[in-house]
Amino acid sequence: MEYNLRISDADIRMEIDPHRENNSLTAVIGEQEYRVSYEAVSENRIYMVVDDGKEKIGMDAYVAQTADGKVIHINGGVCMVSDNDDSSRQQRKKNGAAGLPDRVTPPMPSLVISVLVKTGDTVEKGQGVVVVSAMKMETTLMAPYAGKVRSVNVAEGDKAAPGDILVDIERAETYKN
Amino acid sequence: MEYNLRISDADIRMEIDPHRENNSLTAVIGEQEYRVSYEAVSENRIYMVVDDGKEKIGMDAYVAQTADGKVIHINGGVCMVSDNDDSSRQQRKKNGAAGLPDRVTPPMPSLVISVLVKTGDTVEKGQGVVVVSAMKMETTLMAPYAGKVRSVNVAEGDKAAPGDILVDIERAETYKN
Amino acid sequence: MFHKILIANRGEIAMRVIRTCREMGIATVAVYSDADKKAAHRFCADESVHIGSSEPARSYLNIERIIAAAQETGAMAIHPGYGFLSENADFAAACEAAGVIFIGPPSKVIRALGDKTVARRMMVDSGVPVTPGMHRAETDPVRLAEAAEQLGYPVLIKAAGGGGGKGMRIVASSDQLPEACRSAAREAAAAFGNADIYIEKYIARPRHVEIQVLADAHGNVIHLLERECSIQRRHQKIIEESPSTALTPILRDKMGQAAVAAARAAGYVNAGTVEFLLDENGGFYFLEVNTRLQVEHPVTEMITGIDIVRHQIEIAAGRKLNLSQSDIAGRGHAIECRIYAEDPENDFFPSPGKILFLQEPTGPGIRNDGGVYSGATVPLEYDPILSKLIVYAENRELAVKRMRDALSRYVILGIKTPILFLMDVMDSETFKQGDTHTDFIPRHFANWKPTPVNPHGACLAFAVHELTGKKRSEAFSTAKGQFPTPWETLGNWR
Amino acid sequence: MFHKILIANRGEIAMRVIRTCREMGIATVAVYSDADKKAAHRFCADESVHIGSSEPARSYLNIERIIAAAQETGAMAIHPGYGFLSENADFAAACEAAGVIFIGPPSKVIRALGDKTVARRMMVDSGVPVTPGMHRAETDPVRLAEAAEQLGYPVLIKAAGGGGGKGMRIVASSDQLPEACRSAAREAAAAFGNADIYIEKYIARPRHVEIQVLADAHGNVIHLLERECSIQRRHQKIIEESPSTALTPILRDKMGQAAVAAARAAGYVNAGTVEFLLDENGGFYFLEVNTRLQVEHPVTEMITGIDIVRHQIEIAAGRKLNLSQSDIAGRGHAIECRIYAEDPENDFFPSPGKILFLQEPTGPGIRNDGGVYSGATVPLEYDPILSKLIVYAENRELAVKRMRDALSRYVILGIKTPILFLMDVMDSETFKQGDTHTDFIPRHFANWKPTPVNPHGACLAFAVHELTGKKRSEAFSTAKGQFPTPWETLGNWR
Repeated sequence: MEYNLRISDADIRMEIDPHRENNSLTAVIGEQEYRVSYEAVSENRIYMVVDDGKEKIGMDAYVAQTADGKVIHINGGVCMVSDNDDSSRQQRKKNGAAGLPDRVTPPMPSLVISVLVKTGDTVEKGQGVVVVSAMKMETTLMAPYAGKVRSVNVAEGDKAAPGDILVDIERAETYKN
Repeated sequence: MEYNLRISDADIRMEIDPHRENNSLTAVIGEQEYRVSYEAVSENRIYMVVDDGKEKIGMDAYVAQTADGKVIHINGGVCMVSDNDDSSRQQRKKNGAAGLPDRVTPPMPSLVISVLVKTGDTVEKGQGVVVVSAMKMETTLMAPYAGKVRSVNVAEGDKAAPGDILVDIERAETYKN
Repeated sequence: MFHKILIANRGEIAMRVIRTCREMGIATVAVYSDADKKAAHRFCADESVHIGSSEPARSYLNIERIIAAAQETGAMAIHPGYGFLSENADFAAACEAAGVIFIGPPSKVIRALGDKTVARRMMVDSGVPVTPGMHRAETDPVRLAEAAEQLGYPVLIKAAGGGGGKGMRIVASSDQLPEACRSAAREAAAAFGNADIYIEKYIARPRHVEIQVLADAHGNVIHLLERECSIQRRHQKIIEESPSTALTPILRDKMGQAAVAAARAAGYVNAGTVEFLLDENGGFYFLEVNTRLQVEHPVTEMITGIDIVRHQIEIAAGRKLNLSQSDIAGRGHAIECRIYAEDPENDFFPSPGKILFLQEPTGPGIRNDGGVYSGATVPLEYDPILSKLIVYAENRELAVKRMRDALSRYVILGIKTPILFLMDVMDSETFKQGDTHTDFIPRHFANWKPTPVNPHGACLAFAVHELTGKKRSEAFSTAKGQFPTPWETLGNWR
Repeated sequence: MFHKILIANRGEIAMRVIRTCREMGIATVAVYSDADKKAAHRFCADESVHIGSSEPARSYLNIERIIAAAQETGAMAIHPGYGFLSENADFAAACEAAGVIFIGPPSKVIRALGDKTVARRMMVDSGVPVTPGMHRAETDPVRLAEAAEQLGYPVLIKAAGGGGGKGMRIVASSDQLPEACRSAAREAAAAFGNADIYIEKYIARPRHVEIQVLADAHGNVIHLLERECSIQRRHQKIIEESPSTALTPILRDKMGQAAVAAARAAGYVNAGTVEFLLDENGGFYFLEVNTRLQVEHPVTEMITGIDIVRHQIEIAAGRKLNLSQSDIAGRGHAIECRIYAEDPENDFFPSPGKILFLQEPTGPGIRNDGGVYSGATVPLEYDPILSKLIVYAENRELAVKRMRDALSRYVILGIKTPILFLMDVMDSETFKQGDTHTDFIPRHFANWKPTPVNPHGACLAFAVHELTGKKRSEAFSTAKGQFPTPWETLGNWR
């Protein structure tokens, strides 16, 4: 069977042939072939012996399933591995991609401490527009690009969640047109 | 709802009235009434605040389900609590009660090291009849009562499991009749 | 001795204090907010009292409610931990008024030392060197600007009401000053209920070295050597150790004596910490006295073998210190790493959420003061510390290696933590050489990114987890949708 | 230094050794039998090699297979742990012959000291006091009976081939001697591959006090103070501590010097332990030398701050000891409790099985050297040790309290353990007073039964677990059978 996985920013194609009867599988990733024998130690832990043809390495891996994929801790390192073929995840990712990068939104649920701009203001890229506080730490959210403030959607003391657009900015390029 | 529970050698009747909507229940055990609020912390852990009308005590309890009931670790102590109304458990208990107490059987899977008696021997209560070894420790199994050896069912080097009757002894009282 | 103590805190420090109380045979009362109904500290106390909603002001900072909880449960004393009300003189005074023992210094000592400008004047008077700067808090922007000009930029804005990096701002030039002052004052007000700020000369590349002191009510004051706490992010310590690589025996002695003198000058009672900045020439400057148990106290416990919390409780109960300065000797080397729910790739921004899986390292020389469990949720409302990992070894080199290995065995899935970052610090030559200054992270680890793990290993683990996890295999069949046959036979068909 | 070490053991001690190797940057190879496919020690090594079926003789005692595994994986050295092949001179000799470093003394030293009768003669020659008894092993029942008569009953049968209580029998009268000799010889043969036994005078109410020594290959020998190991069940230690309550500084010094003299007399190299019996008048008698790492070594590590395994590896690599006797000082007090899968209500009989849930205590002064996990199965075939819980505190009184509390927080569900028994020992006046002799358990804790827990609390926990556990509620509905409606509504109907 085939997997199309994503780790950090890399897409990885993996072909596997499982032999459940003796807790092993063979896998091909890129040009490399692996023979893997494994033990499911507990719900969140698997132990693998990975043979790449040159040596056999023991890998003690801890895995937790999340909505975005599996978080994997392996020999001291941690990464997120997601399945590009998982359609529900792709949908979420698409929605996210459409909304997030060019809006002013907090990275976590926050309290608005002060709003530094008002509708109609011209802002530079990187200029602070809203100060939010979360877990007793203040952070200034900045303008992702130069432009003109189309609307301010929050006031001091409001609660804001990730994805909420606190300040809507019209890109300078668009504005100049 | 009503429970008929068994802890150690005591039978305990408990009436409970659950209020799931706010994680609480009231319980009556004997003459004592309790108000309990609780949190299910994880699959094996619950936290209860138990109010007996005089004081409110926090109880941090760890619970695991076994075939015989629940093993419960509570504030440093451990006990087995079983449900007398659980018919499958009762059946097991009955079978056990019929066979175990007056037979020579090892407490755990063992290897027979030597057999100290033969068919027809007269034995005293407490006399060693079979030596078994388990986990590198030797133990001598003793005659549960005085009597005459009806049959020896194992030989040196055999493996034996709990419940296996290694030596069948006819009770002295019966014999004398 | 007290029969029962209320711990006016949460998380790892509440659990730390409860452990010593249990060993002393003292019953414990935990307090908790709505957000902490399922917090670990609640479960390990003998009793727990709900004290309000999740906002700190309505629960852990609610003085009346906490004192009432002590009185309702018959607790004779309150241990405040660190943070929250631990350095709040009004709270200590309220305890005194209510006849509940506050496990810490007298309220008037907290008040005097808590106002950093008063403390600075007190130290000047007793001959302890302080950094150049304002000796009074100020709100007038004009006067603040004048003071900054006079000291010369860069300057440091500090909160008069408390430490921990809250309300602190480095200001490089005059145009940044007004917004920095406003923001610092707001943060100080939120953290300490006191918006007062003042300005000090900013000392470049200092080390942050502090001395632990213990003082009883009978006039005995000793120090328990130093802690090196230079490595900080968002002005908050993240790695602490003892001994400091920067101290000679002579300097250690001088700083220890200065700390004892400072404690005596303040009429100090209970455990406290005198913080100093140490410049590159061995000059040291009084920074502040932390009138409470410090987050990093385990480092001192590991090298001296002393349980500081036990001594705090005994001192509060009026007992004489059963230690004298000559009983105190450090042995070996200890390092602490703070494990927060935070994202080291994103300026250590807090990363609360649910801990899907937790496995803490154990073994020789390893101590983990934890406050969470597998399945626990790290709430948004509080300082997101999860635990402190502390190691002890025969010397610094071995302690660094031990910490590196313990970190690699610390598994926390579901939220971000600085564990990989801390591993890289332990691996770095600068840290190994003990070259630790307060600019350590921006200087050596700016824009740090984790080294990618073996991606093929991770892919294989993904595959095995799919194969062996029942829930996952179901999810997988649904997602693929084209094979309604049992998963078990799927592998052979492709 | 070695690049890779194979650990010829399992369970907690394999994990203990692996941890130090990891810190030293040495790669590790675990070995495992069929029964140990899912054993914890396998997972924490860099590599693991399957060495045979579950019976020890076909795996952990299979010398050829283990040496082959080292050679196949390129391991330069083998650490034997304790038990299994750790005191097997043939194994050490086979390692020497194969060019693999055995981390322990030379085979000829093991052979000399391993034959307890040879060791006794060696000590007599070098002036170390020994207990009266046979100086040669014997198989002839008549001669054994004669020796016993001559010494006077009670006598002690001991295995010449090894310790740990295996093959040991106290014999009260001559009629019990023949069967006791046969059974001891069989047990000795199974445990050590050597059926030789001998007889000593049985010393009543002794204490068991041992001295840890370290010796390098360059003639340097030091001792790391004593361990008090008197509390035993089935002739095996269960609680160990340091310092011993029975030693004065002068006696400590005398015994330490005797241990160093014994090690020198034997040409000892690496870590070893000289065991003594101490009678009530301060007289001490050589018992044996354990030519390996002891189960209870952490007690010494806690009070001296030294990593004994690291020194073992460095000594095996030919390095000089970087410690001298004057560097060694004990501080505070340490206690170890061995946590076995065993039933304290049934003569501590092994109780293997599946660990349904495990939670180990953590916190200040607590070390847990564990070898299992939640869900692990404790196999029938091996010594059922699960872990060792070790505490450190400023003094003995505080260490006892710390151990008591740590035990109460140690949760192991599914198999029997001595935890409740150990808690009762910590609570007992006799233990608190340090009145610890080898008859401690039969004298003070015969027919011990656990104090029943609060039964109402347990019933309430049962009810809450039923209410909140999905699986249990299903099982419950099935068992009752009369209400096919969803469990959620059941409560209101009764």
